[in-house]
Amino acid sequence: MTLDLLLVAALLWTAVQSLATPNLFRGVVLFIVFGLFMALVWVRLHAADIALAEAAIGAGLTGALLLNGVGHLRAKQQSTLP
Amino acid sequence: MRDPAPWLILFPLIWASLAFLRGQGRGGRLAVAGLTIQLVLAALLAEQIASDGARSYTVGGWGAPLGIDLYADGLAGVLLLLTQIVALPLVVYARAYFAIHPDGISYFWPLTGYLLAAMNALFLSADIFNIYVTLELLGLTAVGLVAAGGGAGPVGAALRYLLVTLLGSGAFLLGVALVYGTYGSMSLQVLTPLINADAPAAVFIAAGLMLVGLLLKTALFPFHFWLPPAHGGAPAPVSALLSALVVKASFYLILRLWLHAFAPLVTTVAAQLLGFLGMAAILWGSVMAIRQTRLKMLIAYSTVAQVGYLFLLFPLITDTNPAAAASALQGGVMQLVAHALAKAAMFAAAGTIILSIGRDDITRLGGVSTRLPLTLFTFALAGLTLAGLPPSGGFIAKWLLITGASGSDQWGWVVVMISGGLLSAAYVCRVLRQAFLSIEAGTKFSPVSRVLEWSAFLLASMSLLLGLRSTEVLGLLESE
Amino acid sequence: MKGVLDLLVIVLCLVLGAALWWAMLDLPSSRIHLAEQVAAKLDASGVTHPVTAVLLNFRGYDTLIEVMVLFVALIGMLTQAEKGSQWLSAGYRPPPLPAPPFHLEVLQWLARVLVPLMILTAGYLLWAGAHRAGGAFQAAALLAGAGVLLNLAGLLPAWTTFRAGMRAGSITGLLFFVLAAAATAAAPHGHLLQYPAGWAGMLILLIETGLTLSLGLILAGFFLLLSAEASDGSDTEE
Amino acid sequence: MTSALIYALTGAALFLIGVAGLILQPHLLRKIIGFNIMASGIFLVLVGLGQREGSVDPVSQAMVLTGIVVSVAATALALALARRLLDLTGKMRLPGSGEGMPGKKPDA
Repeated sequence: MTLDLLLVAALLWTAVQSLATPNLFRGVVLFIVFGLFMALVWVRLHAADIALAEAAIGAGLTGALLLNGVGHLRAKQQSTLP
Repeated sequence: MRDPAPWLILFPLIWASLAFLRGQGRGGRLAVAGLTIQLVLAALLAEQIASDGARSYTVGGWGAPLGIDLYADGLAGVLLLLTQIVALPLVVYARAYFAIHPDGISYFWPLTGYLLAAMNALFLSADIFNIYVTLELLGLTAVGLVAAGGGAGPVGAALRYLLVTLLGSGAFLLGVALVYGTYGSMSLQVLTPLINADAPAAVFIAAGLMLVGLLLKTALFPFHFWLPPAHGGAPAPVSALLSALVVKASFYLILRLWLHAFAPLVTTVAAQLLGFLGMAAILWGSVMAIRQTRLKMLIAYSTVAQVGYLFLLFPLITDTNPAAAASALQGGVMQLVAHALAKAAMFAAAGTIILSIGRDDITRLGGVSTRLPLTLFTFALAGLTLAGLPPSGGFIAKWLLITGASGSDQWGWVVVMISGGLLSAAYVCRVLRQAFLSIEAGTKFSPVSRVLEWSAFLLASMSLLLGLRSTEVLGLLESE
Repeated sequence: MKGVLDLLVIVLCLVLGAALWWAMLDLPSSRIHLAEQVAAKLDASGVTHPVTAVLLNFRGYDTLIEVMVLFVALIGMLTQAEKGSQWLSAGYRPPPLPAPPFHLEVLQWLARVLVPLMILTAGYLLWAGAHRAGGAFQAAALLAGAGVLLNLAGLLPAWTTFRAGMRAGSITGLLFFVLAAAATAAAPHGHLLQYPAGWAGMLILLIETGLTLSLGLILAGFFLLLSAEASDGSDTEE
Repeated sequence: MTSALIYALTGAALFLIGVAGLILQPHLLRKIIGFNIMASGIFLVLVGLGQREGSVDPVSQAMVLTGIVVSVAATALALALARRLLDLTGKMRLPGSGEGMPGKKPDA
């Protein structure tokens, strides 16, 4: 139960921070951390299939796609600024 | 084929996949052939429903609640038939349209196939999680079609549409999760008696979430903000498909859940609220339509207004006497059918006009009456249905709705319907008046293919003939 | 005005949250226990892992539509790709890779070791899905992950077009699933996705294999299509 | 209270955090993150309520797997559109339409 409550706190904190932190890159990284905590939660819920999918797709692939988006944004900002 | 139902889903999936294999811009002929077969299948299914009543089909042979069931009653039959009837002339139109204007075709054909598969699957589904999946397929295909228009306007509109549709299906899915958590099943057939027996608070919240999610997707005022840019900015065949059919899919779900599974939960207050939002949609959409400068935006705002009419249904069928409620329900479904046909015709006609003139501007329509008389006639016929003038299908729809309203002593809604009709007449006449002016200097009409003109005319004339053949439609609707 | 509306959204969220919590804490126990029905029918499903049985057999129809959702997202991305002037335009070629700096060399070495392992693991997950956690989606995600890793290590260029071969590869597995569904629906006395007795295990494995390859390509396509422009000189990370 | 129910309650909170982010954050990448958090919240409610009496529920787990795949598809499409918008307008924000919706107004 203690572990569950710690996980819940970690989930809520990373979720709020990934949306609210001013630095976009930090926000995406926190979202990936959120995904990894979600994978742990699925293990706690005896859902190994979802844990695997969440780690690979939710945190991994979605995270990679989002980081890519941040990369494009920065490239664009650098090319428009002198 | 004993059971047409699963084939109505499989066929479009197969031809869409083949069209994708053939590459960009290819597959128009596959689509026409596939849709012809689908039309036959839908007619077959409608006939079976009309003669033997509602049908169910167990996918996988397991049966609910373990498996998923398909279910087709009169309402589903009407919508399935309507979808194929509207889509077939539209794909013929689209082939001719993209032959002249290949920009924005890209993967139109496979996306249209998946769109139709999603719609057919949605109409047939009797499982709320399965409905969620079909909603996602429908939403993503529709967004893909809008985005294919290219340019910052359409892409921005598509992205806004995507975010709205994801928020809507998210709310719907949370509702599904709550219902599943409460009862342990997702099958509507299993859930209906359970909800009737006992509904804890979670189910009320679930119903509210699902309703709001579907309202977002149906673009009822004040959730209409995404619709005009998305429908107005897409290529004409796409606008026609979206305005005529896609918004109807989520409305169908609201109506079906309202009438059956969630019937024990509905309240007069909720029904009156939906009616008021519908009224606001009619007034706001019509006024905005009158103020537009672009023809396709005018038609898109007209969709906002016409969607409002559909929601006038709810105060008339909730806690009213059965005769009035039956008449109102018939009127609502007739309105849905008439609007689908008329709006498809109107967007198609507008697309032809814009192709010919080369720009989308209401003030530059002078000369259309002499150069494109058939297309203008199509537009006028469709306008007749939207304004609800006899003998169109729109007239029958409004007549039945007014009968329902007077039968339940709700005269306020009658005033709304009549003033809405006058407002529609106003924006249609605004276009017609411009079209009858003489050609402006600098306006050139490039020739357009006859297929474009006649396929749109076919749709418009069906919306008119619907008024004369309404008994068949209503008969199918009644079969339980 | 904007501030007031933001506040309204927040207040509505808080109210809904309170209602949800109250309703969930007040929930009676459910009447139907699908888990028991799944367990009872598991022997007839062709696999021994309940989640796979639900995904590919009891509710296989959901999965059929769901893989189409993935595919439609890919088509949506392709419609954008072909429009972009810089992004995936016909003449666009990624610039030649410069001599890799040290960290990239490490990454390349890592990729060469890891990618075969990832492919092997994907195969294992696919096969294991019949009995325990795993299956087509996880395996496909690993395949896509291998693609991402190769791209990051500079060994696999971003995709700038989607040629006929890739189109075929991305749809074949899905089309096989659809055609298998059509075959079951066309069989005498058959229903959509009702596998003939004794064939369920085999068919599910075949369908999952097809799905793994196609979904792997689609998921990799999500990343490789999106990363196209990042490689055109202006490096992104700070 | 079982731990599954605790996760369901957390899921409800995550849903609302995600929805708030999706509606209120003007930046498109944040909106997409908000959508993903919303989806994760729903999945927790689905499995948490399905397993609230302590037994493992393969049906809700399978539905969540379906949901995860659907949300990565939606995320990829949204990012592709956001990318294109960035190329066309230089911003990762939704352009304003003639009349907006409260909270969706052009705010940048």
